[in-house]
Amino acid sequence: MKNAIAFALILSGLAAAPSVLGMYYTTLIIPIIAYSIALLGLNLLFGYGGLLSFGHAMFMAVGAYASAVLGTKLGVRSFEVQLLVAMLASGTIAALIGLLCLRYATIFFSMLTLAFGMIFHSFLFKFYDLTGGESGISVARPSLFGMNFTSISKTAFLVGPFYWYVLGVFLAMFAIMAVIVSSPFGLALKAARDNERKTAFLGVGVFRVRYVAFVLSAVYCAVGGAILAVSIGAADPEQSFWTQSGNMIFIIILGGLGQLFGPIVGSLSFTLLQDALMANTQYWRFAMGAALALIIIFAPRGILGLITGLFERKR
Amino acid sequence: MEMLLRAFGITKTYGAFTALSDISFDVSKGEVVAVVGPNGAGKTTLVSTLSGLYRPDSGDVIFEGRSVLGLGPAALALRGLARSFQLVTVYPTFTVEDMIAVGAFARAGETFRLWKPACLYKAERDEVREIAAAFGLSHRLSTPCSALSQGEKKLVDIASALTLRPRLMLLDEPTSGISSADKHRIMETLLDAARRCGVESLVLVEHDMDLISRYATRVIGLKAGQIVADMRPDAFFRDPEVIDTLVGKVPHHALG
Amino acid sequence: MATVDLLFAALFNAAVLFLVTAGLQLIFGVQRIVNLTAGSLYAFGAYFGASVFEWFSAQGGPAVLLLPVLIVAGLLAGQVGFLVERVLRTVYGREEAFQLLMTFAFVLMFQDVLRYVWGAQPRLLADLPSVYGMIAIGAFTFPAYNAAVIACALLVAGLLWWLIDRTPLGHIIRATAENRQMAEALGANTRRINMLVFMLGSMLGTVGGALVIPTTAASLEMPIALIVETFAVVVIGGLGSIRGAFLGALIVGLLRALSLSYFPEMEVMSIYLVVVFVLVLRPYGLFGKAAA
Amino acid sequence: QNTPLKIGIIAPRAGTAAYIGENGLRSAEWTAKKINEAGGIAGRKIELVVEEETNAKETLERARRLVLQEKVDCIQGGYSTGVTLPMAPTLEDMQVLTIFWDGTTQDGVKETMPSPKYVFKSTDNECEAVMASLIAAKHLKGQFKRIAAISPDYTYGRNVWTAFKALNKKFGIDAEVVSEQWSSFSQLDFTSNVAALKAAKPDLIYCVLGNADLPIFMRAATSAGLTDTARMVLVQAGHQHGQLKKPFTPVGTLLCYNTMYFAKPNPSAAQKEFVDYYMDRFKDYPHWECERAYFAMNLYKAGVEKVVAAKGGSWPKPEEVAQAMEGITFESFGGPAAMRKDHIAEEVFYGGFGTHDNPYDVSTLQTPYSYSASVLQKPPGADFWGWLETATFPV
Amino acid sequence: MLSVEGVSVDIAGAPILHGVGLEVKEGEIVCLVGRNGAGKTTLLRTLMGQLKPRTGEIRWRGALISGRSPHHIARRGIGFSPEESEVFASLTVAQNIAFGTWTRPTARPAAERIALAYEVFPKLKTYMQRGGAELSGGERKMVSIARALALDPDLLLLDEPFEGLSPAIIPTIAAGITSIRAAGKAVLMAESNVQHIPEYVSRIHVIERGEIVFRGSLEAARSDPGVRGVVSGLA
Ligand SMILES: Nc1ncnc2c1ncn2[C@@H]1O[C@H](COP(=O)(O)OP(=O)(O)OP(=O)(O)O)[C@@H](O)[C@H]1O
Ligand SMILES: Nc1ncnc2c1ncn2[C@@H]1O[C@H](COP(=O)(O)OP(=O)(O)OP(=O)(O)O)[C@@H](O)[C@H]1O
Ligand SMILES: [Mg+2]
Ligand SMILES: [Mg+2]
Repeated sequence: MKNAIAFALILSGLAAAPSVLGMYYTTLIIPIIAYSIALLGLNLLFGYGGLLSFGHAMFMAVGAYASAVLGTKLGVRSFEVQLLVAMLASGTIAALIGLLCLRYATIFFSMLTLAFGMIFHSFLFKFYDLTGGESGISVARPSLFGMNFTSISKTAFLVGPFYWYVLGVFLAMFAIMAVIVSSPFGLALKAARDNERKTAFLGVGVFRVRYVAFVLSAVYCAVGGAILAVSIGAADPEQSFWTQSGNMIFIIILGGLGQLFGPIVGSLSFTLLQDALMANTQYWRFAMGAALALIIIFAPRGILGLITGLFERKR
Repeated sequence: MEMLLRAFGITKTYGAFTALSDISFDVSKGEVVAVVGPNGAGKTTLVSTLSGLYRPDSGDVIFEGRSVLGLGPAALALRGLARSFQLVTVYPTFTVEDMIAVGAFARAGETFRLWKPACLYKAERDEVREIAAAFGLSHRLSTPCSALSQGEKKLVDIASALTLRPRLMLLDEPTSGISSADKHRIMETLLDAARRCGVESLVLVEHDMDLISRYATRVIGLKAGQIVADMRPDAFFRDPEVIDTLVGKVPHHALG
Repeated sequence: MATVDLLFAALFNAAVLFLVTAGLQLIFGVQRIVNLTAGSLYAFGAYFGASVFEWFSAQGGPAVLLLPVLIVAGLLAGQVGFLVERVLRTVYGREEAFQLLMTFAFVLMFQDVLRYVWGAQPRLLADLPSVYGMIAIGAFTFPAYNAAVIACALLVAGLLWWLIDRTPLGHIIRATAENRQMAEALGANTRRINMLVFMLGSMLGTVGGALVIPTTAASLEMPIALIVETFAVVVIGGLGSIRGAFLGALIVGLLRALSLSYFPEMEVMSIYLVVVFVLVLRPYGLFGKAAA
Repeated sequence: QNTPLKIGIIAPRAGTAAYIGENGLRSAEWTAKKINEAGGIAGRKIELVVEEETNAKETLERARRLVLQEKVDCIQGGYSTGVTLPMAPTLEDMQVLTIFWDGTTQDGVKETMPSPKYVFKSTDNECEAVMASLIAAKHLKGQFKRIAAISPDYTYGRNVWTAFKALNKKFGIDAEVVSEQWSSFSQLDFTSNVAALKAAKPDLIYCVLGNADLPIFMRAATSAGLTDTARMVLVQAGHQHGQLKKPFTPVGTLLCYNTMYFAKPNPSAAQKEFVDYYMDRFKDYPHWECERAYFAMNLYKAGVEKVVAAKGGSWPKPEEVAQAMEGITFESFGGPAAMRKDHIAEEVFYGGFGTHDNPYDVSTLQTPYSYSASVLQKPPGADFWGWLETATFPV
Repeated sequence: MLSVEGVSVDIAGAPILHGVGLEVKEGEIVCLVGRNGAGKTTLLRTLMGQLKPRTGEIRWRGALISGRSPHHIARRGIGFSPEESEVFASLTVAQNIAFGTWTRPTARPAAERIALAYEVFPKLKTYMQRGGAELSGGERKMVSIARALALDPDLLLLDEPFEGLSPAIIPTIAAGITSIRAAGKAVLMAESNVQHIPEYVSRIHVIERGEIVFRGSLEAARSDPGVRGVVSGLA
């Protein structure tokens, strides 16, 4: 119930954004939503499953490149098709490397995902005929439900039809994730996080549960990546560099690990924080690092934890 | 009597050290088998081998007519063989209700149902309540496991395994760390709940002779990886030689 | 002769990698913290070493003292580990993810600190390797300085192995890593031990950075670029194992040298492919142990 | 109008490209100060709003902020093609005057916007490499038989190496490729590469390194004796000429300085003033990105003032300025510079053979050769590879 | 030797111990008896400095030790064997046992201290080189107690020392504890299992819901109805 109210609040906030916030902040919200979608997936894996991946930027990049290759190189403009292919491609890659990575749960899993992420990164560099090398590929404006929107400017497209489209996708993906984490599957995933051996003896195929979570998280990341690519207008290899994966984890922690609203709260605060810092100091990295350190020390449950903590204290 | 589990010729080594050598026995329906023996005799190793956690170097374990080797804990649990560990294992972040539910969903084959919230499964929820009630945990359903006392943790631990409706349960020192005042109550609760949940046989590792004499129907004595005794409790306690090698002097109740 | 050249290059490469990785391994092996700042500390050591030696030369210090001056500079630079540890200490009790992230926060901060102090221009020491001249063996020659760095790496490897595997202090350190509370209850001053280890690990990184400055340049991309390569070494060798770092560095160094001359296209990827290969066969690396 | 003109600058400040961004920024600030001292652009002072160039996503957001929040009149900057590529269509779409300092690799420009209206690109990045080939063909023909290459593994490196081989063939130079080294980005240790190169025994090494890796490589190459047997062609020497110290930059190394050579004999007054200022203030030798920033700022100034002079009175619209900028020619640091009708800049490139005969601690050019981009750059609409084959070069 | 006065302890905001008072004198063996969750472990961890008391004082040989860090307390001569043994998995049995000799040098030579530990648990000698992770539950317990002994403490805190130990070995340990006492050392052990309370204890303290409800000798305890209630689970 509380969740439903919070979600309604966030949704109405996002729906009101284009008319309340200026153009600029509205364009900022698209990457925020894109990250939220991707992080819904990563949160499933890391927050609920306890598996810290240091390579998930790779799956966002897969989404971005799927959209770029389809739209720019193959002329498939339909965003629905692009999303579908992105999800399939990412899911397939995850299904393959998941077989290797998921044999371990602790720091070794992190290292393996990092290694695969970097292999993918160097793949993007090497096969420049396909991927455009270090400059990446530009992403053409997609069509939405078969409509082409060529008459309006790119910004108008982004804050107009694309915004609503993305909001719709987010709504759907969020609802699906809300169900997943509260399903028996979500329970089993968390159980495996808390005690792997015990969970196996409760008849749960721990590997399979984690495997499904891994593939799902990759699919979510691909959707986020494809949306992000449209708002940037390009897919570039930097999106798959390990520091990007680090940022993704940063955002989840910032929002609140293993909490359904963590991703949206995290990416909102992260983007706004970074925006404010970048506009005000050239040493914004230092400030971001300091902010991260402070959050880790003083708000281990992230901003959501702070908020709920306030509520609880009031009562 | 119907045979449930048969182990034969089991040898298990850790490197150069042989923890179990050529162990054979079977467990029939309705038995409560106590495994006793000095520390390091191989009791935990035996339980782990029977429950598919370790693979023996030689020998085989047949459960319900099929070999358990290579099956893995999860599949074995679903086939009706459950176990508990020497140290209590609860999920610190779970409520008692959720913890017990994990096994119920697994047994019902619903672990991979991603599209329906867990709270909507009425049958499983009822079952969880029923089992919790059998363990006297009804008032604890929404308590986080981390806030339970040691004894309650033990109960939740075992209750969660019972949702699998196992035919055979292996319990590794179910009462260690439980205060003497609560031991009998817990043991009785446990046996009663197990019977109600359809458990046909129990194998338990135990050091407490008092409990064994009261509840076991059979005693297997293990020493240095070998079975040195396999008899009914009354015979066991009447055999000074066996008692001496396995238990030493039975201590008496200092406050009794 | 060509192969001798190549082999020597690979060894030097491995020595440098080892120095950085050893610090990372020490800290991981003991504190179970994957220290992402290893790269930053390395870069810091390099910048600091360059500045100290420039200052030393400006005071009229003789160039022959290059090696000792750099080592001292590296040791001094390692003191920054003190600061890092003070902050890191606040999350010792928490899950490893938080500790990893804390070091990530430091990576972010270090980037700007380095730029603030040293600016954007890469720093390098001109023509210093030739201070020690060349060693000639038969037809082939190599810089004596590089040989000195290799020797330093070997020395460090030996000392570390001895410290961790053979001394009571090493055992106490390992026990602390595993169960801080219990070690403490047995009289180990774990605060001091954690600090000691972290400082030691940091110093290995900064000394490594300072030692290689005569053969490389300190630059802003150093921290981020290096950490990935370091991870390759660590993963191949096994997390937390000094022996693993040693072997891993050797493998990566050799691999790089070989792929450079035989299939240059695959240079970068070959390293990661080996990483994956090793992990498939030996998940915890060649010398790694499963986390307890 | 008395409000200041807002000019957004986008430049890298961290990581590999930080040094380049720093050069551009310093020059942009100096140029703006100079223009303001002389009365501004058509009477309006300039105010710079600086944003950092990082990855494509963030940089695009920064650019949007400049346009939508800061409401800048013009955006200048941009270094890496990966960033300018998505930026160009976005800014074109937002109808913002944009002048890129850099970021124009062949593969990148091929696909972006055939005829932009508001966006102006820099000279093709490959110009300096074509120049290197021309100088080599002219002065070194016959002196090399075995060539090797070392480059970071990226499009630019592969392109210019391919171009070098193609031009060699075109000029009848028959050289065997004995080794190709593709280093990783920001590689910090080159002993293995040097060893591999040494083993291949080349007599000319075509080196496309340009960041901190260039001096590192050169120092390793020198100390291993590689430079004794092979002549070095440093295509991107201009990136790091301040670090190409004499001990490891042998006389005779072919150095390409891109569009600015700080020690140019008889420099223009502006260059002299700037170089003196720069060397005095920052204790460093300015490089080509300084010229690019200077060029961009003055191009904008010239465009605005041209319309204002023609129209008088009201402040010109961006599209009017854009139109006026097409075809403008003026004196930049390095010499006459122009903006082509197809929005690609034309500047002068410098290169030559190194000498130690100078008052600096770094190598400079014995005889600076200069080439206009009109010679080094494909004509409007042409394909780079096709043009390489058909064009006639002054060799 | 050890005196505890009015100690109250909270865990995570919840009060667990309420004004606990206790004394252990030289050469005494004191047993703390109580049911699960009564607060025995909490009290021992507080004595060890792992938990900080909210109120009250803990004195060791007259000096205030409440609030000091655990390593400090250990070095002053208090050895601890926790409930879950907590044997170091990354060290061998021998290294586990030698641990205290590295952190706390005493007048007694290290070899002698180690030898004493093995004397109490001779079985451990056979797997000195085995890793801590490779032990059975009971073996861990033995290592844990032996390790505390080798610290050469003046007071031993043993949390459920007989848990998981086979009855066969209990007489050996009892003999060991008696010999410790003979050397002038004191023992404070926590027990939840009355069958494990040795005959030779000097005094017992019964703890219930964080409060000491009985202090006295075994004989007195036997006839105390309150104690009998706790023991038989009727309290
Ligand atoms: N992983 C291992 N490697 C080597 N030896 C092991 C390993 N695990 C157990 N052992 C040894 O095998 C023997 C049997 O161990 P096991 O845990 O089965 O004993 P147990 O009968 O359960 O004893 P306890 O009553 O003390 O729990 C012990 O001597 C133990 O040291
Ligand atoms: N981390 C914790 N959070 C909340 N409550 C706790 C925590 N640790 C212990 N408690 C509570 O403190 C009380 C005392 O626990 P303690 O472990 O001291 O009992 P004990 O007497 O040692 O019991 P046992 O015989 O089971 O070991 C128990 O009710 C327990 O639930
Ligand atoms: Mg056992
Ligand atoms: Mg206790």
